[in-house]
Amino acid sequence: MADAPDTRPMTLVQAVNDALDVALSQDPRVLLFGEDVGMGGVFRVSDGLQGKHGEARVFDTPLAEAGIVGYGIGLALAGMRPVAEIQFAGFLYPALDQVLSHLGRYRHRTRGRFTVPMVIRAPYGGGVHTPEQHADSPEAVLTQAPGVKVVIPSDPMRAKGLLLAAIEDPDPVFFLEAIKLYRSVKAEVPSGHYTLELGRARVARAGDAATLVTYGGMVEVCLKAAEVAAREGVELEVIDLETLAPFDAATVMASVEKTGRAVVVYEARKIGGFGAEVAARIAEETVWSLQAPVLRVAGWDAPYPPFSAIEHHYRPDARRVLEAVRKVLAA
Amino acid sequence: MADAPDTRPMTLVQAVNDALDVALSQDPRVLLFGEDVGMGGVFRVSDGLQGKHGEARVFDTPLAEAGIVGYGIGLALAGMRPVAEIQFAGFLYPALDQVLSHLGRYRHRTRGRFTVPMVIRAPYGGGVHTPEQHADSPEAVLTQAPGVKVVIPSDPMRAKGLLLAAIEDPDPVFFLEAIKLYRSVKAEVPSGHYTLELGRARVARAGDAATLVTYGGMVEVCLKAAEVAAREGVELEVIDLETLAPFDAATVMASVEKTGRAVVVYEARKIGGFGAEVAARIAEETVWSLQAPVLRVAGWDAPYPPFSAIEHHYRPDARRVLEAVRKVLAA
Amino acid sequence: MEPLRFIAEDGARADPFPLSPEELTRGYREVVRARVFDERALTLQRQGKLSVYPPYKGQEAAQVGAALALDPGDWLVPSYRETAAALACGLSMSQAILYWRADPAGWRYPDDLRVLPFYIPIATQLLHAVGVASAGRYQGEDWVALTFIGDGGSSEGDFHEALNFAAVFQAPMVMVVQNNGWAISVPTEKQMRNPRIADRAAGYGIPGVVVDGNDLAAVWHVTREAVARARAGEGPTLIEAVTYRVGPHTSSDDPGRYRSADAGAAWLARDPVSRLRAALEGLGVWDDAREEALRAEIAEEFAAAVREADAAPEPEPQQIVEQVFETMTPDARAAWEVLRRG
Amino acid sequence: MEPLRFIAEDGARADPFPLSPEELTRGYREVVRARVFDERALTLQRQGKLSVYPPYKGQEAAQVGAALALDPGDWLVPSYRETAAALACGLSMSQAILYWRADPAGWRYPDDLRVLPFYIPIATQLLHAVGVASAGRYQGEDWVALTFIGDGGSSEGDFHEALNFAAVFQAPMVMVVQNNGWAISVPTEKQMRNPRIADRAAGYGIPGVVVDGNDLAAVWHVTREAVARARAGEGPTLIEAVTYRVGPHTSSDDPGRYRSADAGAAWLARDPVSRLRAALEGLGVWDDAREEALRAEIAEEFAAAVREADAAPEPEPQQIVEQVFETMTPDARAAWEVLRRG
Ligand SMILES: Cc1ncc(C[n+]2csc(CCOP(=O)(O)OP(=O)(O)O)c2C)c(N)n1
Ligand SMILES: Cc1ncc(C[n+]2csc(CCOP(=O)(O)OP(=O)(O)O)c2C)c(N)n1
Ligand SMILES: [Mg+2]
Ligand SMILES: [Mg+2]
Repeated sequence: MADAPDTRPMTLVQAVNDALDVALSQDPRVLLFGEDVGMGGVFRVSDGLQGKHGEARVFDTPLAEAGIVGYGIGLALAGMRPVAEIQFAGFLYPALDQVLSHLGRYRHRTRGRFTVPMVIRAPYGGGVHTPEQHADSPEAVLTQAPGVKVVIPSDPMRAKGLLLAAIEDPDPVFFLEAIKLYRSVKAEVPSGHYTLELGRARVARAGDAATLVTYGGMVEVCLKAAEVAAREGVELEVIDLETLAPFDAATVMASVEKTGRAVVVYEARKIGGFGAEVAARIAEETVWSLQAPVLRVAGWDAPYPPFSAIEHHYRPDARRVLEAVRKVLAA
Repeated sequence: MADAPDTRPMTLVQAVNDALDVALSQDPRVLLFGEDVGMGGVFRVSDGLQGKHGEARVFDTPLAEAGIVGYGIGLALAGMRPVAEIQFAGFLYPALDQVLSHLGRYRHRTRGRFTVPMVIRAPYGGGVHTPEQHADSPEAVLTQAPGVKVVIPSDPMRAKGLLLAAIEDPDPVFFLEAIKLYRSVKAEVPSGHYTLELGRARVARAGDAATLVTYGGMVEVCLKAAEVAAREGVELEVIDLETLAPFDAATVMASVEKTGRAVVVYEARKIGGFGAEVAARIAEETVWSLQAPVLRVAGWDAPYPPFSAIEHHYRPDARRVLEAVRKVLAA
Repeated sequence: MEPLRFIAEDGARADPFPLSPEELTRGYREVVRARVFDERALTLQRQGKLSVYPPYKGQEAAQVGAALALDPGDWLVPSYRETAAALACGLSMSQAILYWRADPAGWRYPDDLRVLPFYIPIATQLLHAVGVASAGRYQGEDWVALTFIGDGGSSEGDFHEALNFAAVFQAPMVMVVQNNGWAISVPTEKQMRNPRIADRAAGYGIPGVVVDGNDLAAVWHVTREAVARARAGEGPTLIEAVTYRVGPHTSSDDPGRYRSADAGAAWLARDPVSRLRAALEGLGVWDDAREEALRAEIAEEFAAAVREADAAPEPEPQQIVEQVFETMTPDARAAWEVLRRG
Repeated sequence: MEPLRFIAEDGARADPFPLSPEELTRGYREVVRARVFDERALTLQRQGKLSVYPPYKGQEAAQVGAALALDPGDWLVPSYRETAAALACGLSMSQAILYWRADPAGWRYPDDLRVLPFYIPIATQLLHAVGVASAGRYQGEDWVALTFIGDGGSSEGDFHEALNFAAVFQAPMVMVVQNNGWAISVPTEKQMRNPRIADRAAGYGIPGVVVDGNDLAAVWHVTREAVARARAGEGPTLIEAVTYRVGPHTSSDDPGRYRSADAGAAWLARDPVSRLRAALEGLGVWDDAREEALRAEIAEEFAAAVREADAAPEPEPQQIVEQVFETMTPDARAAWEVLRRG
């Protein structure tokens, strides 16, 4: 994994910045652009990169998300490795035509003649009192685009390695970064170049009582729940999907076969969220191992509320996760 | 249901046309518009309506789907009952920003002050050798918009009643019409005004061996499979969801509790399709009744193929449904 | 096209002048009210009593001037930046405070107010404005819809689609582009090659006007003409109001990261408030006493608004799942129970 | 702006004339080739040997004239209507036949052909063209991207975003709008209030040109100039080619539903093929014998292309799940096995 053993403590923002810096340094085909990216972006993810790599390679675009994605697709078709930023995942909706019509279809429709090795990064999710729509978690829409990978890291070290892998991937990758994690954790991150394999879920914590399947900003929530449970002698296994598409069903099934109980945790609205696919897979592939219903802890049947004072009731927390755990343990 | 007992044999196209005619006749707030709608639309769904109701109420728009939906939202906010047509469901992607950002959020964000009683109709699905993207089935994306109803009729009589209910509904409704069914069936349709309740699944065929959960263009496929199975003495229950959002879980659960076996059938890509939500619900609510894994028969892990000669291998048929049935019966 | 202007930076009035002294006084009142609200709202935000707040300092005349051109019954379709326009159209200060407090009570406007909520997803409001504008015709109403967008937002596809729909349907809509020089950190020159946004009107076959957005008289005048045309069935107008975003993009933004502190210095000379005051003084209808009275009155209005806002009931968790559909779904109902129990 | 024209409807040439007799002859060749392909393709479709086919009769000069202005190494980014342009850029007739047969073999173009596949979702190609155009700069290449769109497609938001991106980044791109009077059944007047699409260029700060799209010399000339500007780093150009869609929208369309049979009658006088032939004859470089030879040669090219296309291997069901990702997912692999077994 690491051909560079030095590490430094970094936030997720810094780790992503570092990954972008490494990618820009080692591959002249890499370009970085989006709204306000030149000055570092609204979260400072691209801080310093325009100064270091020049305005030709790190640049602002006009305020137009379809434009950003469509322009990137064109760059990628003609040999570049574009890395586009959408300022908030809730603002990629204007770009969904480009995503659903082209991003993942190009290799398929041209039978491999043309490909789109492009990365689209976007902060997503709630928990930090952003304005309306800034807290959306639209990953399930993205997983519906065949030919598009969807990656959501849960910590700085993994964010860097996954992002570098995404940029080097021959296919388009959506890379979503939980806003809640941007500065809340600092962790050791290897310097220099390294990649982590896409398409693999990982066991973030081993246990045998029940499996929590989750990703992104909910991993820390699930780990916290697991800690609380452990104090009561209940060892929960936490699976961090990391890559939602292609979905690593095998790792999830292996865990559920072992524990017999599964709770899927995500902060998007429950109905139609990616957790539905996870639960459906469990019902399909490992129903015989189940000793309890497959529960989902997720957003309620409403938009992420634009109402600051009560928004924290929407996003799952350890308490809600533990309630579901208690239910599957009691079953 | 019917305050008008006369019936006439109609195709689905004619039934939708009739519903639109009734709605335009009885409510001056109803407007009908979209690309080529004036001359009757590419499927003749609006044939004759501009002539009868005038160019002010039935009209062409410029070629811009975000425009069509956004314009309709504005009309609805200010007191009208717009019925917009998107020429093919695969072309509503440019409008997804309006759908996901506004269509279903308006009532919520204004706490009921402003509402969007709008209907968006679009033909969807494959099976008739249309060009690329014309055969897409994007219903699962739509079900991810809280506050938006998603209705998919499976026969002419129901199409008319459901469409009239959709137009009279106080909330926005996406109304998808399976292209494959447009002219393939003729059935008796009551004349005049009648509505069918939204939000209710229906038992399209009763049985006890296993439940097929499906909707839209796949209903006839499942009914055909059920007929074949019946010849072998296996009685399948076919649930036609009709309304995907809000999802009538109760009807599905009641059936699965009875049969103990479920196969979910839809023509969208399997991963992330609406059938994932159905299967996940079963795993959550009625897992104890299950005597077999919950299988899904759906599109493969690829875009609907633009390749005419082989496209019929993508869309589920009775043979594939029966294979899955055999599996759940053998379990 | 050069921006139309009726009040020079020193307050000198052009002749002929489009507003009566009473109108100018009324405009000044609203502009000062807007300025005071904005400054105090930013302070409230710093005190943790508002959520994220987008100030509009320097753009008061562009917003108020356009809003005053509306008649009762007309519609306002704003972006997030237009609190000044909304206040001028009748949104109460307490409602505006609750709105920016992100309190559910703030998001339900009074039933008789034809003001849509502030729009977060850029440029999406423009299409709604076209629809709202057209809707009047079918109901025997001659209302006009006024909508706003920024220079940055003019790059979105919705901007184009809205202007084209408005032109094709001859919708009674007026679109004001507040060209304030910046889209967060991106200066206008990097957003477009021809920074004269009004030049785009010709392509759509509609009138395009460029106006000094810091001159209330000019903005009011051109908008009034555009509204009159719209009401007369002569279709939409695109107005570019040239102004400047003096403050941060929002309360979360630090402009020091991307523009020098004196970037706005030139603006000071063009401040819409002081310029208007000078004009009023030139007319002999304004003096320090009147100013003091006005300021006192507005200060009291704001203080009362804060009191009223603070007296609003505590938001309740179950409000999250209310009003998704007219009739609650079983899932929402179940969630409502859970949330209410806490 | 009046459309630029060099060949009158009767074939008379303007003086000065921008093309050499050799160029004009080459252009005629390609135009006739395009016409023959189109007519025979429509026949193939009627025989059930093509899937849905969008004919371009009457628009040959607009497409071929623009395509001929490209150099080797340049890119073509077409909509679904531009088979003529693609043929002129080197797409073989057999590949085009297989493409419109919706046969997988037709969708994989040769590796050295810088032609993107025909675009179905309207206007989406324009943004790709801007990106493709910009990509050359980073690779030390001076390629230009030529893209096409219809009058109808000019209403989409992507049209606006693409022109703005191209202008801001000064991308070496040329956009040709084929204003053929119709978007399926909707006439241009109902799509836009100002039907002179080239007027929109000014708003973006780029050159806009309108040209008689049925005059090969004019289209070739203005595109050649635009390509030269683009290659010299002077940015994009918007060209409006005024033409007419003589046939149905596609093989599935019945224009009798929405326009009178003689709607295209006036067009006959402006037919790009006969007009060009008259010009060549006027130059004394063309006669019946040459015409016959050309027609025979193209007939044989088409016949050979059909033979070649018919000899392509049968598509196999498992191709449905191939090439979704470079590496097959486990799900796709499983589906591949199922489909292969049949
Ligand atoms: C669709 C969308 N994309 C991005 C954003 C994030 N964003 C909010 S304001 C803004 C800049 C807007 O600039 P401008 O239109 O000039 O308006 P101003 O802020 O100057 O009033 C951006 C990029 C958003 N809210 N919506
Ligand atoms: C996004 C999208 N919306 C709708 C369609 C359906 N459609 C195909 S062609 C067409 C009309 C296009 O007209 P125009 O742009 O003038 O091109 P022309 O057909 O005249 O070449 C429409 C509405 C589509 N393919 N893509
Ligand atoms: Mg601005
Ligand atoms: Mg056209």
